[in-house]
Amino acid sequence: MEEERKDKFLAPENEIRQVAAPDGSIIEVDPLEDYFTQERPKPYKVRKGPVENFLNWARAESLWVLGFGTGCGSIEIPPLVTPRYDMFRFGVQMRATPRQSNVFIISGYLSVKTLKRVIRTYEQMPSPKYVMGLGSCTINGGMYFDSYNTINRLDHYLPVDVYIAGCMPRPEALLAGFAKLKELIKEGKGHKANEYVENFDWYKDNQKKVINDWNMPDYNW
Amino acid sequence: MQDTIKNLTERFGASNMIEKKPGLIFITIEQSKAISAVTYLRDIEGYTVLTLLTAVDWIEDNVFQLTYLLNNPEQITEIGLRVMIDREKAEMESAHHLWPNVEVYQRELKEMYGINFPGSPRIDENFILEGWNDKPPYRRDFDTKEYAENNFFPRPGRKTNDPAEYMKQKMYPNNPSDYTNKKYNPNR
Amino acid sequence: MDYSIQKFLWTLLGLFIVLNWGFLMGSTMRRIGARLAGRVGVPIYQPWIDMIKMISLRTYLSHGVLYYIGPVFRLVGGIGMFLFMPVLVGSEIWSNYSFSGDLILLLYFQSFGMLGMALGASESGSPNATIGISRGLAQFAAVEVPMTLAVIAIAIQHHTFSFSEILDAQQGGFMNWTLFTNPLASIAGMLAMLGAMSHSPFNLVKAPNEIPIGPPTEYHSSFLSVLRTNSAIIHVVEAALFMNLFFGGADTWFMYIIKTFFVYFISVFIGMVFPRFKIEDSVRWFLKWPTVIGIIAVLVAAYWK
Amino acid sequence: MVGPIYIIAIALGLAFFLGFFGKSLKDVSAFLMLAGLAFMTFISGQWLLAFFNGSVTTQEIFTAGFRPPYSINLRMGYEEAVMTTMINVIGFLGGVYMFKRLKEVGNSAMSVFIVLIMSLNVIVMTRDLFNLFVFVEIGSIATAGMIILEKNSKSLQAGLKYLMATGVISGLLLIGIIFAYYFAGSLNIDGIITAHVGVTKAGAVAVFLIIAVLVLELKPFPANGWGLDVYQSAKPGFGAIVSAATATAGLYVLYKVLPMGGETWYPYIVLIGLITFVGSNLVGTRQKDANRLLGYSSIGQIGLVMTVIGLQPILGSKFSFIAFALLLNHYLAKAGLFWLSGIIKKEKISDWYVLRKNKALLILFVIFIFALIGFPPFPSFFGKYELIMSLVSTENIWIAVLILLGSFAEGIYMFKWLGDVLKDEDQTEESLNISWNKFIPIVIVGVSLLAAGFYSTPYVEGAHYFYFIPLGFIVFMGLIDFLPAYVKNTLSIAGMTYYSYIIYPLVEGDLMRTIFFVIFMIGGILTLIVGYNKKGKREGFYPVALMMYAGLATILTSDSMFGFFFGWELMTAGSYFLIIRGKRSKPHAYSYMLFSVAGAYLILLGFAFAYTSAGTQDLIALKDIAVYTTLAYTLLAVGFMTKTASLGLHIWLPGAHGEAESDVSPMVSAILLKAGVFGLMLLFLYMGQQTGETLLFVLGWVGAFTALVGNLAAVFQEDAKRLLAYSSIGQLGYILFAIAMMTQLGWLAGFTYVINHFLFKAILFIVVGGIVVRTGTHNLYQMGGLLKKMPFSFVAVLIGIITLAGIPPLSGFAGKWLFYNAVVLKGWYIQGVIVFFAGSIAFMYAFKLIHSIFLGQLKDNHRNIKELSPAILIPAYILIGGIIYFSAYPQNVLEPIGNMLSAYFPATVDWSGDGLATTVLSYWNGNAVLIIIVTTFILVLAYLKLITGKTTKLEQFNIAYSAERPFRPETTHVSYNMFAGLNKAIGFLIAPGITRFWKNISDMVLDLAGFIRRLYSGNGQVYAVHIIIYIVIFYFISLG
Repeated sequence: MEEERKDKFLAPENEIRQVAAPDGSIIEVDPLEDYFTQERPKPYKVRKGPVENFLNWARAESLWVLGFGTGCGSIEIPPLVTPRYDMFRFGVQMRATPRQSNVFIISGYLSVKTLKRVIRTYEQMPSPKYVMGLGSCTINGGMYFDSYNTINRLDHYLPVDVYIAGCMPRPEALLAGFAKLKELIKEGKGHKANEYVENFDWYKDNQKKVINDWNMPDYNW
Repeated sequence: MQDTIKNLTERFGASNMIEKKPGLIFITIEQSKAISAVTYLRDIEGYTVLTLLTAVDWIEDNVFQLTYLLNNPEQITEIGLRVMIDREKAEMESAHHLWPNVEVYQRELKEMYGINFPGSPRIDENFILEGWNDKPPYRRDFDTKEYAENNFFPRPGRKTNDPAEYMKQKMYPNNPSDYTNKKYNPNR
Repeated sequence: MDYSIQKFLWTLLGLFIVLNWGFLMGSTMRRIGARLAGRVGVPIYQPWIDMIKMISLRTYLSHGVLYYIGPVFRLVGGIGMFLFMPVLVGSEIWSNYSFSGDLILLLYFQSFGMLGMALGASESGSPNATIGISRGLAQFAAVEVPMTLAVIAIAIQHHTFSFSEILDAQQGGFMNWTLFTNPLASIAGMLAMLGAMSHSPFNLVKAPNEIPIGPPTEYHSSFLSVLRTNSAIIHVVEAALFMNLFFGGADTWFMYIIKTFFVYFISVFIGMVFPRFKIEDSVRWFLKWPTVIGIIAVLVAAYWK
Repeated sequence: MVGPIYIIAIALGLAFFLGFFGKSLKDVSAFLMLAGLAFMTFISGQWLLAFFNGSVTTQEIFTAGFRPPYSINLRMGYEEAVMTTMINVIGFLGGVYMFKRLKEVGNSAMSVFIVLIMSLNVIVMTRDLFNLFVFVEIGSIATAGMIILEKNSKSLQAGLKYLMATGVISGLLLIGIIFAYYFAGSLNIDGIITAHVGVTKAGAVAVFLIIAVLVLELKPFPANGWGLDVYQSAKPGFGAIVSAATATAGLYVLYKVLPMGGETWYPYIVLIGLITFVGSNLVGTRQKDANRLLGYSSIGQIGLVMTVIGLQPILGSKFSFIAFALLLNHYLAKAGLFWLSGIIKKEKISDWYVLRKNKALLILFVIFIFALIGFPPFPSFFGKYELIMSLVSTENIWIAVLILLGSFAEGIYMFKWLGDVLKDEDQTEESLNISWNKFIPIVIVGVSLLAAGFYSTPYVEGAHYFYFIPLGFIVFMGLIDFLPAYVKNTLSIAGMTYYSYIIYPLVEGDLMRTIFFVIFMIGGILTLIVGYNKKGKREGFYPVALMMYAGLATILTSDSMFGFFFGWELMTAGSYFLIIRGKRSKPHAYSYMLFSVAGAYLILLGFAFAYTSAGTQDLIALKDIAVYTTLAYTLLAVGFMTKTASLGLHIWLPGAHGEAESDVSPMVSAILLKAGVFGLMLLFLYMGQQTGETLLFVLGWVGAFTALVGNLAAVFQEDAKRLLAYSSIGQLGYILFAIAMMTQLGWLAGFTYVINHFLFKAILFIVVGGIVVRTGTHNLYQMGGLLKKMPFSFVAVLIGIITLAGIPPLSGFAGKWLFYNAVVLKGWYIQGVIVFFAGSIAFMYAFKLIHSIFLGQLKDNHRNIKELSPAILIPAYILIGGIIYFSAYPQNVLEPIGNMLSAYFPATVDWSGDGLATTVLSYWNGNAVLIIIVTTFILVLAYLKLITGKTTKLEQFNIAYSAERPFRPETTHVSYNMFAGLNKAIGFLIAPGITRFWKNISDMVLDLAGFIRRLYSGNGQVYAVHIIIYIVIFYFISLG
């Protein structure tokens, strides 16, 4: 933490500041410490058995997708709610807030700047949660493989459940991706969120390697 | 238009006029006289709109070329003022007092080329990059591929093809010479 | 069996039916909406799955005590509205706890859940929640005007605030419904219902895409499941309220389901057709036409009394 | 017994001998002068005492051994004894006060001074017209001499103008005397009276001239520019003599001479007096110079006494008390104020804040001001009360109205002055130098005022020494003001508890009074407990707080109109001081006082109407007002509504309550406002449904709109306490509406609101006031997130707002339920809907309040804030106990009230044993609702607990924020302009139209005053012309 403090990228509003309380005493406020929970995430217990199978089925049949388009692929998501594709039949719905979403579609290239927001949002979603990488950009960088500003491999930063290849994959491919994801969840393999927590340090190292302007707690609850 | 060019040439020592098409002229001007020329164009000649401010990295000549593209809405004519500035000492007078939007262009140039505009508001703030820690990325001596490979965990096994060769093989796998045949390829 | 225990169990059964009917009605409406758009729509059992899914989530975050009990307030508000209103006409076992209060109690009890929800959502500190609440309260205040006018017109007409008496007066053929005996009050009341149901065009409170989901923006997993439970109940109960006031109530569960469905359908249908109002337009709208109609209704009722 | 002639002898002798004393013997001569004055006082005083004991009868003193009309005769009767004593006392005290100054100026000044006092004595005593003329001349010259002795250009000018004016006047007097002698053949006043000179046309001219001149001597408005200059430029010490002694003598002469003309002249004197009183006070409203302002006030007061003299035939037996009380009041208060002015030595009234450096002087100043405006317990209060009562009962309503108008105008500048003194920024370091010889006279007049008030009691019907018991305790609290706050707090609580115990038997049988007793007294004690929170001495707080409670108790316990009015004014005074203690309260306390004074005058008029028809001072008289029925009830209703801050009369409230100290706000909001409600309830009960049908209908609408506007304004407030203050306006609107319905249900609803508003508004103001102190800001948007720091306060506020919003199961709903029933049964549908709309709006500001303070984002500087102290929380939680009890067992409270009300209205609500309330329309079981909701709540909470695993505690920035992080708490807390949408839609309803209306009225008054003031050009000749014109106009009106 201390090293970060000396970091030249620390935002002014996150600097430690001294404030005069109404009674005249001076309070020291460290925004990153005081305003954010410092707790580290813990993996949840993965149970086995018919009850859990039933719950897995429910989790699979009710996929709530966060409405967050990260790249050009986000234009492929709106057709899903049109009559032609109609993802609602498969129990897939859109939500506007990460607190209520389970599926995060990384739709295409991911710039470093967006990656930071993606990490924050991902960490705010409740577990079990799933990540779908859309398009070749999330797999190996795609046509932006040599860009100074977009990451190459999504799975170094977030645990990815399903990749959908293509540049861009069409909405049908997305539906296929949902089907694959459902399959995985029903098989009891939908606990990548735990992987993220278990390999937390590795993920954080990777993330912090590209995000110099970190300015947030290690885990965004 | 011609009078304007004449005036620019006479008063500000502009040179090297290029007429791209009727109503679009590029002209080069010395760094020290650039801002006064821009002011002159805005206030006297009616070039009241700054269409854009951009830069080109002429690494071979060791200069940056700044282009102030000005538009005259009355005459529907445009003048591009080119200013060559030293690449080593990349600094230019700020023009934010003339148009408020110049401030944004200048922040972009500062971030992407490292050209400084002392006195321009918020010049040191991030423009689109957050926490950039390297050479300004639009400078031609910045190797973006190397940077990406060092930072972004390239996935191994990636292949690169020359598009021309690749297409030749894909489209005319039997007779590659067809590629040069006018009959099949009107471009040739 | 002791009477009070018996009463409790019957009420619990009624609540169970209403909850499931609420879920079913919700998904049916979504399917109807989907058909309007040329889609298939969600499976009919989707609300139950969503419910199980939410409970099966494994992250529980809390912003504080009030955040925790906010959904409880909300659900108590919904259940309370169910408890204080008789379900079926003239039925003792299905009268719930309506002996402890009448229409007035119900009108004010609406606020109970709203207040709890508002407090809980506000404690999360999310500005979106508070923006949603402030809009919701403004709209609620405006909706109350035609609603109150309609209720007063009915009270003048039947000379009572008691549900059972209002219902009794409407028995004996559909021509005795308030809808036909007091059409102006019914129009004012039904227009108010559009606001009370918070469907488009009056859904600026939740306004997804603008202030993500509004008040419940921070709620998730089990907390959200409680809120969902409430919204299933409250949609039925609100529909039942308007059914009792204007459509003669229901004497069997079958009629109850049919009538609440249609009442609810009206608001959904209008929501399908009209886009969202801004909050100031919404407030103005409620204080304009529905209020004028309501005032005329009251005057007419007072004249005929 | 020393004969009164010795007064003249001693004075003349001294004046003569002092001339021989050289400068070296100044001290001796000064002491001789004092001794002379003292002896003069002694002579008149012993006569007074003798008359008081009844041991002597009126004495005529004849000079030169002849009887009149052949010689001059002096008379020493009871009246003369009083007047001369007053003159001599003020002369002596003035001598003491000016001791050093007179010594500096020299023996001549002393001679002039003593001659002046002597001449005034003779003016009072003489019964001979020519002698009167001579001594009037001597007095004028002596006055001019005293002015000119100041030896600066201003006083020289003033003296010259004075001489010019008095020259013109005495010339006319001489002509009048010659005429009178010609027609009556006598110079003796009694002779002229018996000769009935005024009957003939020419004789009337003689009488006219004499009376006109004597009136002019009293400086009637507007021909009094010269007099004002005297007040302004004379030394304040001498101003006191002119204002107190000269005026006393002049008024007495007028009184003495008036019978010469017979009955016909009295109305003219009334007219002149009224014009002077109203006009002078009106012009005074623009005045900024302290001495000149006192001049205006003096002239006004003299005009008032002149009016009373003119009213002598009307007032009959009450004349002497009223005239004497008003004269004495003016005499003491004005002397005191002039002397204070001499100590302060500041011209501008806005510079008088230096008075605060000396607490004793400040208290004296306050006494003088309140005495002048006519607050209890000063003689003018008794005098004015009797005057108005008598005037109205003799059908002289317009005179009463004008007198009240003039008094109000006087209040305008007096309270402005008082506000400046109490609250203006202290800009100077200099301290007050007070020498004892200046201090003691002021103390004497101050104490005399109090004593005079006390001894006025037996002369007024309905007044009782009982009312002075709490005042005694207040004086005691004032004397121990140096003790620390907690000691005084304990003493106050003990005193109030004991007093409550004493007066409880008086209210015991009457349920309505008992309810208000609980609100006033128990509420008062609870709010006093909050005072333990304050550190230091809290100087001046306890006397005024107790004064307010004493007033409230008096209102509650009195059966007579006088007692009610006494308590009302006492409460107003106390609450004024409480309110003005706030940091930025000056303008708000000022407008509060003006509205209160105006309201009180309306109430007084209403009482007077009641007295007229019933002929008794008992409050029962309100029952059947036979004359001007509607007008009387309207006046009373509007008067009480100034306290309940109904729409149109509400503009004082937000500032007054919002800016008051943290524990004063609950006192004035939760408790004081109920006094107005109590008044209205009394009024309505006495008035009855039939009589006041139209009035009640209008009041119902007023109540509805008050509720709407008050609540709507509260929604858009950013200041926590102002929000609550506007909320009070709204809640009082409900109450007005409810009781205006005049049905049992309406009144039950009204009582429920009264009780609820008392409970929750006290809680909210206590807690929010504490939080405002803790957080150091009034602004809601600067608070936030305090829930985790102050959980107990939060619960208190939560209970408060649930009650406020009328959400079941708490007792607020009881009010709503009764309201619905009442509205539908009464048939006031549309008004009712407006009130219900206001209720939904109340929900909005309730949420805004609790959200902005306790929820949302905690601010940087509040991170270490502590929970409120137990001194604040304990009273709040006691009140919460009240709310919970009322919610759980509404029947226990409402059933007795219903039974009581069924004596007045047909019963419409039934209670079954288990808490079920039934009306023809509706039913409600508060007890059952509470049980059902609590049970459901517990079950649902258990269910949520069951399906929720272990939670992770989040901090304030751990929110889903569109993938960003919040910037700062300040930018993330939604509070400012929270209901922007509503504001756009219906915000125009609360455009400050009413504030603008009152502002325009006050501007108009001030402009009028400024316009009239142009008469005073400052030029001596012009003033002389004024006098001539005045006489001419007077002539044409009276004789032409």
